[in-house]
Amino acid sequence: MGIFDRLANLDRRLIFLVIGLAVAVPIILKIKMPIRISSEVRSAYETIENLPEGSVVLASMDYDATSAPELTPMFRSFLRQCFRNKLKVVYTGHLAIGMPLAQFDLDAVTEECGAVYGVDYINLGYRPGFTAVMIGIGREIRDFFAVDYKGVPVDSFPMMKDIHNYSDIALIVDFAHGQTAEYWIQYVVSRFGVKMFACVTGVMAPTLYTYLQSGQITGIIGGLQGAAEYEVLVGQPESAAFGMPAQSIAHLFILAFIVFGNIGFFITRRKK
Amino acid sequence: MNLLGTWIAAGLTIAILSFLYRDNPFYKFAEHLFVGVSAGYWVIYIWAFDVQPMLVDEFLRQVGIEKWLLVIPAVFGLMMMARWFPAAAWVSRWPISFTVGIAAGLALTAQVQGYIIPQIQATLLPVVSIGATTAETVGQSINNIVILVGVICALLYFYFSREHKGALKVGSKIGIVFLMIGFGASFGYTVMARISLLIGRLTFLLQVFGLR
Amino acid sequence: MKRDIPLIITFLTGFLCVIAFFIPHPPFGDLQQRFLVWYAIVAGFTMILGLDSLVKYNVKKITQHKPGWQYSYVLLFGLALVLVTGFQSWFKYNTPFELRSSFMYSYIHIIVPLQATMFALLAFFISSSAYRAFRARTFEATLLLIAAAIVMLGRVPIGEMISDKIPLRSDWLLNVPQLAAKRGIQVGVYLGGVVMSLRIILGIERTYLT
Amino acid sequence: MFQSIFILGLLAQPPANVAAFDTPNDEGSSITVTWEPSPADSGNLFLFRGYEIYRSDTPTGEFKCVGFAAAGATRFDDSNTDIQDGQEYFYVVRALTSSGHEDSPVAGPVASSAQWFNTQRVNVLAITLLISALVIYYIRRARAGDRLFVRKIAGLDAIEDAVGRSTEMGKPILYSFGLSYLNEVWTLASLSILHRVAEKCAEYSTRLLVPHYDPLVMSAAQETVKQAYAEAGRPDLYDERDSPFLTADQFGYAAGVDGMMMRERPGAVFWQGYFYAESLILAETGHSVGAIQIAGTTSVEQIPFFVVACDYTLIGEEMYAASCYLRPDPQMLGSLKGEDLTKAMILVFLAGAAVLGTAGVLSSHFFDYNGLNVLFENVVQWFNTF
Repeated sequence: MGIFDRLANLDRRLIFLVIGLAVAVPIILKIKMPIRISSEVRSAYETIENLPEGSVVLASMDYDATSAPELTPMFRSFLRQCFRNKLKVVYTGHLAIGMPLAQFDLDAVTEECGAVYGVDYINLGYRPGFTAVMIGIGREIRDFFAVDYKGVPVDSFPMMKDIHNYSDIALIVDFAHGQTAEYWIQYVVSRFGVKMFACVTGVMAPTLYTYLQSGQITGIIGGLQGAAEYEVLVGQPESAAFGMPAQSIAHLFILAFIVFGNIGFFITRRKK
Repeated sequence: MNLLGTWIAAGLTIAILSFLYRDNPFYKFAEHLFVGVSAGYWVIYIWAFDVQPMLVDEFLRQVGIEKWLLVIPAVFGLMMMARWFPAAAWVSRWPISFTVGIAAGLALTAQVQGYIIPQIQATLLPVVSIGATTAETVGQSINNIVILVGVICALLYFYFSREHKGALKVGSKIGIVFLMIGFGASFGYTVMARISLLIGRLTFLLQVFGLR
Repeated sequence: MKRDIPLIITFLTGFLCVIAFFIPHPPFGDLQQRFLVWYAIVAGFTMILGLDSLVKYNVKKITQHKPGWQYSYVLLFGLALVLVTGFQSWFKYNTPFELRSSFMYSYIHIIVPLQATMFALLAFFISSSAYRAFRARTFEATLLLIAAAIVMLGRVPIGEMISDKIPLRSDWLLNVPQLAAKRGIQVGVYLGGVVMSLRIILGIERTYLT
Repeated sequence: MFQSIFILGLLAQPPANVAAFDTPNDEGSSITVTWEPSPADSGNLFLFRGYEIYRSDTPTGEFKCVGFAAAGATRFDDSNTDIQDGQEYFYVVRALTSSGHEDSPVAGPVASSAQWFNTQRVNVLAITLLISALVIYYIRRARAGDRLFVRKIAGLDAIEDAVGRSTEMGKPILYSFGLSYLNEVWTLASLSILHRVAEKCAEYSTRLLVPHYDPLVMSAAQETVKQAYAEAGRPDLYDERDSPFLTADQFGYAAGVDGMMMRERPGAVFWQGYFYAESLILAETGHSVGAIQIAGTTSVEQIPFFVVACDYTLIGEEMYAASCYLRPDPQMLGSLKGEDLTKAMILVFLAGAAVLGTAGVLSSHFFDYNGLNVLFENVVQWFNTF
């Protein structure tokens, strides 16, 4: 087996090792790189900036630990932006297993911003059957969420007094690692005419461009790059911004592997 | 206590990563633990956020007819267990029909209103779009043409009830070109997402070992 | 009778949801809302079916000493552990989701790292599949490769360091041809979905009743 | 600055042109109030707090506050539960300024009512009816004996091959629905494909493993396999425990299926259903055990990974067509034909609209004629969903 054959058929475990190192080394060395703000992130950011004080934002947590590295920084930046602009946040979710995870960030950021439970934000918890819940809130949120995540009646909280359905909600922000962003758009944005933007993983983002172009959503914050941009816009760069160098270097290595693979492939094919 | 938890987490992280080398007892242990634990978690969750608040609590809270109407979904739910008894298995079709019917009814209009109509609307584009500068005019016109051709040809590829010959063949070939570019772009975008996850995990591990 | 009643149920519930969409007048909206609540309740009962199957499968593995039966103990142990801590925390704090509870402890130190690491495996798998599959074998494969390479560079800071054209090209690829392809596929998929829903409501599609 | 506050304080005026009307396209018990912003509503939240909306049964009676609208708002939907359809109400909008408040004149009387048709959804109705009509028409034609054609779909012919090769190697088959639920349309398409795979497995006496994520899909799949085995004359082969529920957690499921593949070493793997990120974990592991892989999914995000890692992929709608192709009964073929015709109409419509739009742009640019532009705009507007 010649060198080019070998280049065309590398053991995948070698690739695994190199990628592992390509990510780990920049993290250990704390390399830094500049961040460019894209228009879809900026317009998402501005959607919140343009909301009048006191508006209600519905945040839907539709991710779990698996996509936390991408979505947690977005969620934290989102909360900071909302509380800074004196908006009210109603927090619910459609992914049972992820809800408590976001709770940590919620607790941390609300403490940092001095937001008060039941006045500035509320956690309604989870109900199964997401399309039913989404459409149901269009009539009366209490039909599904009569109590908050700890079982306390929502009517005992001052901020819920005027919140009944989507006409009381100025904006929906979905933090999604799956299909839910599209469900929100199809079942709620179109039907009830609420504004929305989506914070999604890098996988989901490309699909959402169709909704952005058609004007159904006002912005996309996609993947770790989007999260880093959002952190920079909100003015508190954290984990996303610090992760980008590792990201860049890993991409370069993957490209290098593709190039090697093709060189090996072409040369061995010519020999045959 | 937290230190123990952190080391459990680090140990499980490494056990799963070991799968990259090959299947081994550590991975098998972590895998089986994962399946069991997540199933248990799911049960608690469904109970805490569904059955308890929507059925049990509501039943205790409501009065009159509203209270007794709640018996219907409960009975429907229990009917699903009928498949344990072959003679009565057919009863389990009722709740299934109910859920399938609701979902089909909601999906029918939601897909028309939520996707088909707005996406057709967004594809209603003039071939020429006049901008402020010549460069803008050319740029926008090209974009419009590419979107139109792309959507039309991709749809042609999904035309099933006719043999792909002649114009249909050319159209669907162009459609495939668009599909491939689209898949490539998605793949490239996703690489980013995947590496991000590894960054998150490795940052955790390196923190545990004091390297960051 | 065994077949007709389920078909009638499907037709009535499906048709009601369609009607309620177009007719705001009572009683359709109320009825649909009630059905949606019922639906959520019925969905909750599936957990009994799932638990039953999982436990049966593993108990059988253990009793018959199938290969790897020892690990079924691990699985059942994990399941029992979470159920016990869950109900114990519930009893103690009135909710299992109190962050100090033993249930949340197991969530944070077992489930979270397992999920996150399983997902992180993707970083490795995507690299190896990119290496293996992205060969310029045919014209179509070459397009796939080039588009992927441009977007991979365009989405990270280093792409801009190489050339400031790269992010622009990558954005164009995502916003124009990528969008067109996705829209083409999706319009087809959703049309198919509409027609399938129609077949279900009309009782033509009945695979779910086998 | 002080001067402007002074002036605003003096000029603080109530909201103008307050109008109250029955909220359109709703189920009653709701009245919409609109107004023009108070001149004091300048966007400065220290100077202007917002609007309070008051309602009463009589124009001079006691008004009670029914809601608050933030500064900048010009509309409020009063849908409090105490509104009775048919009963007349009167409204006042109060502007809350830095120096106090200013009330608008009384608006009304107004009564709420429920509507029989949501006029905003005419377009949805029209398109839904169009699709339904075409589908039903072709189903009837097919029933009446018209022969309808379905083009070959590459991945489907591979099913038989894959099962055959797996049998030769003495290996089982693995089939997964991914993270599908029973009430989703692709799951039903996948059930048809499973039926075919199960038939082939029964024919070759090959073991079929179907691990599950959703208990309801599990029940339906078990029944499907059982039925297919019975139809193939091999009911004895069926074992319920070959299609177990694993867990309803995405990666718990992926870990479980990966483990199953590593230990059972299937010769062919079918990924048919809805998949999320786990698609590539599954497909790469499937590749590493050397299985032939046939994927099919409507989740556009995951199609690229299947295309890259599997031998065959049913892309999007091909999966629906597959269920018609595998069960070529007239009703299925008829509905497929109806679907295709809808597609053709969309294509023709898009092309026509492009011509109209272009003519509109050119005629207004070169000849200052705007008629075509307006027509095109109207066509586009017809598709508004809100």
